[in-house]
Amino acid sequence: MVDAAERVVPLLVVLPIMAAAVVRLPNLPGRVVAGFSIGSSAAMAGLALWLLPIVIDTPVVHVVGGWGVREGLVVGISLVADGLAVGFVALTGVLVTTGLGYLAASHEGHAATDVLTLLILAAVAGFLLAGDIFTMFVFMELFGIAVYAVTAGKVEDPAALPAAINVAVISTIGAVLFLTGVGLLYRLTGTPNIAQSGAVLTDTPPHAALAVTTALVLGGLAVKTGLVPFHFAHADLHTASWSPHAGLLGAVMLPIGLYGIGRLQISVFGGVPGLDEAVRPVLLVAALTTALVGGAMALMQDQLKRMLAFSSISHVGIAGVAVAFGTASGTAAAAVYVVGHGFVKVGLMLVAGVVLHRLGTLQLSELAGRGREVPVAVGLLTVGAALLAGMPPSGLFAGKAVMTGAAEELGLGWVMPLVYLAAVLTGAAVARAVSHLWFGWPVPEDDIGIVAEHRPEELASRSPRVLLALPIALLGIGSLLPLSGSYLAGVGEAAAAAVDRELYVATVTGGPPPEVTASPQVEPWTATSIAPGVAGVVGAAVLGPWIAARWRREPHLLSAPARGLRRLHTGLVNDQVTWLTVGIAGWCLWLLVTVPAG
Amino acid sequence: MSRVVEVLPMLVGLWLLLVGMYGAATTRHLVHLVVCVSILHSGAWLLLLGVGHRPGVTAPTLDEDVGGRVLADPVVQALAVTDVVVGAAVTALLIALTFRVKRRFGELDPREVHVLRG
Amino acid sequence: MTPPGMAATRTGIFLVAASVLGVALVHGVLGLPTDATADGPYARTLAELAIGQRSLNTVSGVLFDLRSLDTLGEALALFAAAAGLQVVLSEHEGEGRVPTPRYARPGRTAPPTSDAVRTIALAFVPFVTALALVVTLRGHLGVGGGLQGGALGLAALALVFLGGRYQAQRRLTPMAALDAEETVGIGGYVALGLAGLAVGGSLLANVLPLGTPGQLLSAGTIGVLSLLIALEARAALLLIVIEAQEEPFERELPS
Amino acid sequence: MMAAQVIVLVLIGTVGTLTVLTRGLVNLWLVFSLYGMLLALGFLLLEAPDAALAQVVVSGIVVPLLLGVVLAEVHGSER
Repeated sequence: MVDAAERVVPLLVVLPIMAAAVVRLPNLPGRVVAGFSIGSSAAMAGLALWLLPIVIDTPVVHVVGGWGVREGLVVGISLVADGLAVGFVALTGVLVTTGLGYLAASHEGHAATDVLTLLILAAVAGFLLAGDIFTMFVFMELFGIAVYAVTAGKVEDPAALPAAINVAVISTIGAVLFLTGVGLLYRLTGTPNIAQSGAVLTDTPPHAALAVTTALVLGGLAVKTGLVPFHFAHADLHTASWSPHAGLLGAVMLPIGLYGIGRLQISVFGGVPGLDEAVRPVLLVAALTTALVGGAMALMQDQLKRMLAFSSISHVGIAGVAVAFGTASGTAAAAVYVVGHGFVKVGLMLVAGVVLHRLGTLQLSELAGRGREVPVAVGLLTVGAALLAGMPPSGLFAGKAVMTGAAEELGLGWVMPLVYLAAVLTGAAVARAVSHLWFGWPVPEDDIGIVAEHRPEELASRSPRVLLALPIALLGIGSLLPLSGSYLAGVGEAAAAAVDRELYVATVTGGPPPEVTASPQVEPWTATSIAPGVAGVVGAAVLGPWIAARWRREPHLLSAPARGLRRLHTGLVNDQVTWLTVGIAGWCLWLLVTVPAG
Repeated sequence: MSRVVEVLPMLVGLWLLLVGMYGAATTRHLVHLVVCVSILHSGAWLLLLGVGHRPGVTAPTLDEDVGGRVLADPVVQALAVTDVVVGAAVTALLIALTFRVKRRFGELDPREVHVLRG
Repeated sequence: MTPPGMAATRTGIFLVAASVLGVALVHGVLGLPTDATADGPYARTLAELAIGQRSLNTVSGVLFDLRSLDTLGEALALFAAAAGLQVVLSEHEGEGRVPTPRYARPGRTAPPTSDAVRTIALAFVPFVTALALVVTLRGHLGVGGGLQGGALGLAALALVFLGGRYQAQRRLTPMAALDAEETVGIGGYVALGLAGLAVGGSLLANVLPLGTPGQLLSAGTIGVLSLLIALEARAALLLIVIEAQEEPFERELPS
Repeated sequence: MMAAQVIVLVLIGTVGTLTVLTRGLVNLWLVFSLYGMLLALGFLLLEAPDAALAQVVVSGIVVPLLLGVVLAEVHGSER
C-alpha cells in the first residue's frame, strides 16, 4: 500500500501537466478539451483523496529521479506527501474540477483557459508537495505566471489587462524577493532540501543574515498570500478574472502562500532559538490587519465580484492568524477554515458568474431590485452571507471555534473578537448586496470606486441548471463537512504531523521516526463556541441591511477614514510597488530588530 | 575589503533589485515598466550566481575531467539558466500585454489605464 | 484621480522604505558567515553525480537529471506564457479578421532594415540554426543545453524577420505546428518521466544506457530531455514573439 | 580576473541604474541592450558560461527584437 502510494505521489503533479500538454494540441473540438480537462483534474482529485488516509498515518516521500540519500545528504528533489499537503491538493483538485465544469457549461473561456487552469492545478500540487525550497520557488513562479496569463486571456474585459499587468509586476517582485531569501538560505545551510536545511539550522545561534533571510523568504510568500500591504494587486486580479478563477484565487492561490509560510517557518526556521518568537508577532499583526482591512473594504464595494474578492482577502487573513499561532491546534484551525472557506467562496463566485450571465452586470447600483429575476441566486447569496459570517456547522464556524481554543492556549484570547468582527464584516457585505438586490434600495453614485466590467454580449435567459447546481453543491459541502467526526480527527492528525519538525526531518532523511505526538482535539462543538457563531450571523444579518438602508438615505455615510482606506486602493502599479516595498522593509526591519543577535 | 569583493555579485544583485523597484514605483510608461521589471528580475540571477561563487572556482561546465579543481556551484547556475529563459518569457508576455493596452486605451501611461479603484 | 503632489509623496515613501530595505539586505549579506559551506557538500556531490551520469557539463546534469523536475516546472512557465497569449491569436483567426501586418504589405519593412543588415541577417540563418542544434545536442558535453538551444532556435527565425522576410518567417512557423511542438516537448518530457517511474520506480529516473563519457550518444535521458526542452522553449518563445509582432497592426485596421 | 570581475559588476550596476533612469524609448532600447550584454559578460566572469549563453541569446536577440517592434510601432504612430 505504501509502495503504491509512493508511486502515486508524483502523479499528482504530472497528471495535470500531461493533460495540459494534450489539451494544447491545435484544433481540438471544445467538447473534447472540456471533457479531457475535467476528467484529468477529477482523476487527480480522486488520486489525492485515495492517498489522503494513507499519508495521514505515515507521510510518504517520493524522490524524483531516484536520487535518494547519499551519505546523509538528500541529493534529489523530494516530494513529501503528508496529510496537510495531500489534503490541500485534494481540495484544489475538487475545486478546479468544479471550476472547469462551470467553464464548460457556461461557455466561458477558451481552450487555453483550460490549459492554464490545469497548469495552475499542477503548480499548486508541486508547490504543496515540494520538499525542496528551489522546487517550491519554481512552482510558485509557474503558478504566478499561469494565474496572470489566464486573466490576460480574458480579452473582452477592459479591467483584465491592467489587472494582469499589475499582478505580473507584483508577483515577479514577490518571486524575486523569495528567490533572494532562498539563495541566502542555500548559502547559509548548503542544501535546498527543506528538512535538511531545518536540521542544519537547529539550535544554531541566530544572526543578522538569518533574520534577513527569514524576512525575505516569509515576506516573499506573504506577497503571494496577499497579506496587507501586499493585497492591492490581488484584489484587482480577483475582480477581473473569470468567475471560477476568481473563486479559486481566494480559495487556493492565496492560502497556499500561508501553507508555505507555515511549512517553512516550522520546518526550516523553527529550530533557531528566538526566531519563532520574532516571526509570530509580525505574521499575527499582518494577518489580523488583512482580515479587518479586507472585511471593511468588502463592505464598501459596489461590485459583487470585487466585494467577494476583498472577502477572500479577509478570510485568508483570518486563516493567517491561526497559522501565526504555529501550534498543532492553530494549524488544524487554519486547515478547517481554509477548506470551509474554499468551498463557500468558489460557490459564491460561481453565483456571481450566474448573475452576470443573467443580468449582464455585477454593479449593485444597476442591480437594485433586479434580484427578483434570479431568486435562486439571491437565495444562495443569502446562505453564503450567513456562511461567511460563520454560521454553524460550516467550516468557517468550526475553524474559528477551534481557533478560539488555540488562541487561549497561547494567551492570545484578545485576537478572537477581532477575528469574529472581520468575519461579520464580510458576511454583512454580502447581506448588504442581497438587500440591494432584493428590496431595490438604491446605491448612491460612487465617487471613489470605478470598476470597469465586461458585459456579456448575449444574456442567457435561462442559464443551464448545472451552473446553479455547482454552487449549491459547493456551499453544501462547505457547510456540512465539519459534521463528519472522522474529517475533524483526520485534520487533527495531519496538523499534529505538520508541526512536528522531527517527524518531517526523519521522514525525508530516512532517520528513525520520533515518537508520535498526541493529536490536538479538533472539537468545534463546545459550550462557548456556538454563541459567537450564531451572534456573528445575526450581526451580519442586521449590519448588512442596516447599512444598505442608511446608505439610501445618507449617500455620504462613509466616514473620512473609510473613504481614505478606499482611496488607497488606486489600482495604480506605482502605488502597489511602493506599498510592497514598505511592507517588505517592515518585515526585514522587524526581524532585524527582534531577532536576538548571536 | 576582500569581504566586499567576495560578496560584490550579491550586493550588485540587490542593488539592481532596488533600482528596478524604484523604476517600477515611479514609471510613467508601461514599456519602461517592463524593462524595470526585467532589471529587477536580473538582480536575482546575479545574486544566485553570487551565492554559488567563491574566489578561485572554475566553471562547472567541463570539457575534460574535474582534475581536482574546485567548481562553482552548478545547482544555482542551473536555476539561473532556467530563470533567465523564464525572465525572457515574462518580459515578452508583458510587452505583448502592453500592446494590447495601447490598442484598448490608446495610452501607455499607467495613470491612464488603472480601471479598478476603491 | 490622483491628487497633485501625491506622486512626490509616494516617491518619498518609496525612497524611505527602499533605504530601510537596502540597509537590511546589505546588512544581511555582509552578515553571512565567511566559512558558510565553502564549496558546500551538496553542490560538490551533485557535480560528482552529474559527471557520473556522463554529463561533463554538470549544469546540464543538474538541469536534466538530478533536478529535472525543476526544469520541467520552468519549461511550463514558458508553456503557460505562450498559452495565455494564444487566446488572443485564436480569437483573431476564429473571427476571420487576421489583419495584414504592416511588415507584410508591399514595400514596407519594420523595423526599417538596410540592405546590408538584411543580407547579413539572412546569411546568418543557417549558421544560427546549426548552432542551435549543436548547442542543444551537446549540452551534456559542453556549454549549452536545451534552454539555450531553444532560444537560439528562435533566434534563427528572428534573423529571417530582421532580414525583412516577415512572410517567410510566418510560413516557417505555422501556429498549429508550434502548438503541436509544445505538446511534443512537454508531453514527451512527462512521458519519459513516467517511463522512469514505471521502469526505475521514480519519476524522471534516468533509465536509458549511460554510455561512454564524452560521446555524443551518452548520458542516458539527459540528451533526450534536453532536446524536448529545446522544442518547448523554441515553440513557446516563438508564439510569444509572433503575438507581439502581430499585435501592433491591429490598431491600423480601419475601424 | 578579480579586477575584471569588479569592474564589470560595477558597470552592470551603473548601466542598470542608467536604464531605469532612461525615459526615452530609443535610448531605453540602446541602454537596455547594452545592459543585457554586460550582464552576460558578468555571468561569464562569475564562471557561469551556461547562464551567460542563455543571457546572450535572450538579451542579444529576443528582447531587442521585441523592443524593436515596440519602438517601430510607437514611433510610427507618434510621428
